[in-house]
Amino acid sequence: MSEMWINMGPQHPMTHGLWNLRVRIDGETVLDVDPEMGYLHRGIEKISEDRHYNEVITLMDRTCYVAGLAWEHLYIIAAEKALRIQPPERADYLRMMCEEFQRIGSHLMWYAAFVQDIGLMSPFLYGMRDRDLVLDLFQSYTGARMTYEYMRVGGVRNDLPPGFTDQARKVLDWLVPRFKEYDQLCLGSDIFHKRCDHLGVLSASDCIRHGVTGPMLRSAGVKRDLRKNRPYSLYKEVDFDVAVADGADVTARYLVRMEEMRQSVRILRQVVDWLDAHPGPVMAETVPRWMGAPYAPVGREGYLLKRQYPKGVGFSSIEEPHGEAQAYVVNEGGEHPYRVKFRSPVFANLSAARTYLVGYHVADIPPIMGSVDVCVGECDR
Amino acid sequence: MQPADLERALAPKLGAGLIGVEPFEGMAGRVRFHREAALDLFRTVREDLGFAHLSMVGGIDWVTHREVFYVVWSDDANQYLVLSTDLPAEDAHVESASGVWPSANWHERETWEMVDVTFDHHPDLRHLLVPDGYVFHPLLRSFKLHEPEELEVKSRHV
Amino acid sequence: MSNVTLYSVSYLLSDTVLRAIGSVLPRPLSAWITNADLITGIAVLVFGALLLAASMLNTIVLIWWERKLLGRFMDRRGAMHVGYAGLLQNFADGFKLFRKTTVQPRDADSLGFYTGPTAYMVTSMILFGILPISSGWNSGVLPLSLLLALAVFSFAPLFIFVSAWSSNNKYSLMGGMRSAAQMIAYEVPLLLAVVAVVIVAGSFDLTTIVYEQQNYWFWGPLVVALVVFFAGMLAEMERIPFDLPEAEAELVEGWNTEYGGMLFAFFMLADYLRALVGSILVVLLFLGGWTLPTWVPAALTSFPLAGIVWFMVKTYIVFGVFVWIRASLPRVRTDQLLRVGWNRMIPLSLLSVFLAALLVTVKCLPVFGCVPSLGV
Amino acid sequence: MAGRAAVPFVEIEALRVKEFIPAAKEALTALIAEQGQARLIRPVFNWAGRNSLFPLHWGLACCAIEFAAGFGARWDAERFGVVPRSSPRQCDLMIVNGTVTWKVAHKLITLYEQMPEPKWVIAMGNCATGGGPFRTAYSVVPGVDKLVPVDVYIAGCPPRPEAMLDGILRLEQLIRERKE
Repeated sequence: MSEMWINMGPQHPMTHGLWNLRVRIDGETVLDVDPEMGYLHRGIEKISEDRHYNEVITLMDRTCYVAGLAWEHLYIIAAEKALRIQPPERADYLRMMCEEFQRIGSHLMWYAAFVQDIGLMSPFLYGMRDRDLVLDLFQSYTGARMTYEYMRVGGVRNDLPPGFTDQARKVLDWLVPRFKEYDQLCLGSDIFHKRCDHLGVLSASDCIRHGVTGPMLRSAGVKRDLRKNRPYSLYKEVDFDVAVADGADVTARYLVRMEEMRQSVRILRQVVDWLDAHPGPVMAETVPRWMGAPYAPVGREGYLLKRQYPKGVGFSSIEEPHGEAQAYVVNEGGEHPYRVKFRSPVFANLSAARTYLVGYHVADIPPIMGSVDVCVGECDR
Repeated sequence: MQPADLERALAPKLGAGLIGVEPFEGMAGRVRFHREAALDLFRTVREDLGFAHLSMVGGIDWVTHREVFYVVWSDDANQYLVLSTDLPAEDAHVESASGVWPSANWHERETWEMVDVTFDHHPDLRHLLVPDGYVFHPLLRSFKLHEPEELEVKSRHV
Repeated sequence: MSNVTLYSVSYLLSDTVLRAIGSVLPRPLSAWITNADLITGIAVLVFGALLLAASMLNTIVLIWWERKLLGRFMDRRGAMHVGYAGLLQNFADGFKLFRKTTVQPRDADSLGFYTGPTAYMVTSMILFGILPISSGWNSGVLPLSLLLALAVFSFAPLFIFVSAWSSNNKYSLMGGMRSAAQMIAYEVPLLLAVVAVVIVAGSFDLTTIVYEQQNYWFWGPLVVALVVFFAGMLAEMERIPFDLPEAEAELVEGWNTEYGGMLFAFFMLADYLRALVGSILVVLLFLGGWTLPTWVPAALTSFPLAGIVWFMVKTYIVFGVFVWIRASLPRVRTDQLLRVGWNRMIPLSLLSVFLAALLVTVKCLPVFGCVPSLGV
Repeated sequence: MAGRAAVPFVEIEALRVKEFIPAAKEALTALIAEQGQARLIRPVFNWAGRNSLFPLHWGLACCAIEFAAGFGARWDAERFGVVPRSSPRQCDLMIVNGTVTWKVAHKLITLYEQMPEPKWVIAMGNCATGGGPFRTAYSVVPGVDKLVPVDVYIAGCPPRPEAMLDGILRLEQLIRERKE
């Protein structure tokens, strides 16, 4: 067979979203790839300029639909820096809990999608089943399964319902043995190792050259986790390890994500214990009522207090489940942010696609792209 | 690393190209420079100061002028740094950073199509997020979103 | 029971009906219609129709069985709202596909596009006429029925490739190429494993092979051959872990990407027909066909149609193992698959042939008959 | 009745071989239409069509995750015979599960046209129904019904999997009522 271009996408089982991977192949060997993005470009940065600070949170959930709370957290940190507001401690712990549960949820979703890419059918169902338990927890205090709108500038919307922490512990106790089962299903199989070892190798120097972060960078042996390196929120209060592997291949990424879920469970146990012991306010005192109101007031009168805030630029970066996300919020004193710019980890990870795809087989593309964990929503924004 | 340290390290290499280094919350500082010194600055920041990782490139339309900012981090110093330059709105172009940091490639494509800033010597300046042939630059302040009510009225007439 | 066969039933049917018609017709016509040749011909047609109906019904039940079993493996329930426990689900699918428009892509080769699936379906159905299901349900003594079955079985890559090529889709083409390569690679160990069985049984006739297993089932002495045959069948049936031609993750739906409507239904049916045939062959060659060990109480083996019932039970259990594998293993890559095929499977199958020859030469086969756990 | 049914058979002889198949098809269809379609065949096919809806397996945006969850262990849409297929040729149902942008609009139309008749479309979620929170955005199609005909709209942002199943069941009801 001579060389030819094939389009893997936008409707293709490999993509797990809406993007197009153009692949030049010779027989079954990949010669060149060209990711074509933008099929889900919804102009979130532009719409944010037209929205009030708290209204942007609505968009954040939809930016990355598998890690909505992490993106809320990202935006909130930047917005609070831009507006010079300090949230209460309990709110910070609640946000941390949200982010860690979201990390587990996102990684379970990744697991479900990834195993399908290598042809394992039933673990998809297992992953979705266990993810639903995490979503149930979210639902019990935010009211939604996926789009939460839980965090607010200056705190969080509401406190936990009674009995939540016990339920959370129950879910954590259920999850830990499940991780072992997942490992047995994947790592216990020789075929898995045959498929995934030494596949999609992206060395540490290549990662840094191409701006690749998150589990992909850590799978190459670089111990960089913003929660540890530059602790935001209250991550310096909790005790956990950074998951690292040194294969830089698909298996290593699998191991890193699995270990991250275990570490998240470890963090969550500490956070939940803290939340039990320390009741308190979840919204900063200095924030005017409209900022923390569960529903935006009707009409624009409520927004008049904006003038109290000085101009400023807020920058935040957090360790999102997919990697290192950054937000750059410019506050020009108006009721809307002047400019919001997000850095999506998936965007950078995908831009390096040529480096880790060329030279492998067509059949290797799904596992490699699965191990990258593509979330098109946050990539295209 | 403090803004003063940065200024001391950068000033001899860049000379007049460096406007100054401002403090920035949560970062090593914010380096403001003239676009003529862009490539020198990138090289110095990457090779001499060790900021090997470019996180993002973004553009802001300040109506009178446009700003392009680069966020870079260094693993050794465990620090972020913002590089920013102001470009005149009618002639917004700056040297591409993708020769120094390959990761700038897509970010610059996005900035080009969103804020209409041309990056000279960019290897592959195509549309990334909006369809090919799209003539608008959505993140300019002059580009207005339509109001929902407006659209409602329109569709009712259609 | 043993003298009532499927053919005798259909002969009786055709004989009765034709004679009844002949008795009311005027003289010259009645003589012509009760002619022995015509009765035989009609009997053969009835026989074929019965086989066809049985195979179709079996296939559809097999799909249901797979869906339910797969659902249970995946912690869910599978089809359950259409008919009792979802039994009518596949009929609904079939009727729906029958009604759908068949879209022929603009640049497709019309001859291959329609011939491919039809021929694939037909060759898969021929197999059913060859395989004996019980002492009564067979097409008589065919001295080389095993060889015929395997020969027909190996037509498939040709038709798959024809339909993949003619649908003018890159994914189909890649799927077709993979399919051809894979089936040809696994044909060889499959045949060698069968040779081991033939050496032990001393016959190419499937019925004889089953009767040779009266004392001991062949999976005991020929366990290596069974493993090779099973793996080869997995590859021939294109099921996980060897379902590369239809690998959903990279080749959208594999070689049937461009097929919809009835032609797609043909592919689905033929795939499951082949899966059924594969399971039947495993039962026939290694698990004693319709016979049961002698320690089984006579009440369980003497009721009417006991042979067919037990044969089907065995077949469905074997197919259940295929489904189990599908639910728990990842897919391998083409080059790995071919390497395993040529480098591992062929030596193993040669070994099994050697072992079979050794067993026959040193005359230690009856030993297996004395060990209760190995059959009888 | 008999007069209309008997039309094609004589003429078939005269037709060229090339035209035989469509003519025969027409004849058969005419025959079926006359004889038993209304009473026997139509209800059977209607029953079959509504009980085996194969949706197109694709994910546009947020709702795609809930779409996938609907096929997970807790909701298990396969109970109703809903099995996602990756190839549009084998689908009857397109569930538009997310925001449709102008960039993907023509691909969506292509996919819709690749699906064989009869086919249905479900607009899942607010984005597909009317643009949702991105209605004002420059790149978003305000409602997929601007591109393809939609049979059932599901509200929610995103709709829960139950809502998706309810939408599918409502589509089944719709097919039953239309008696197509």
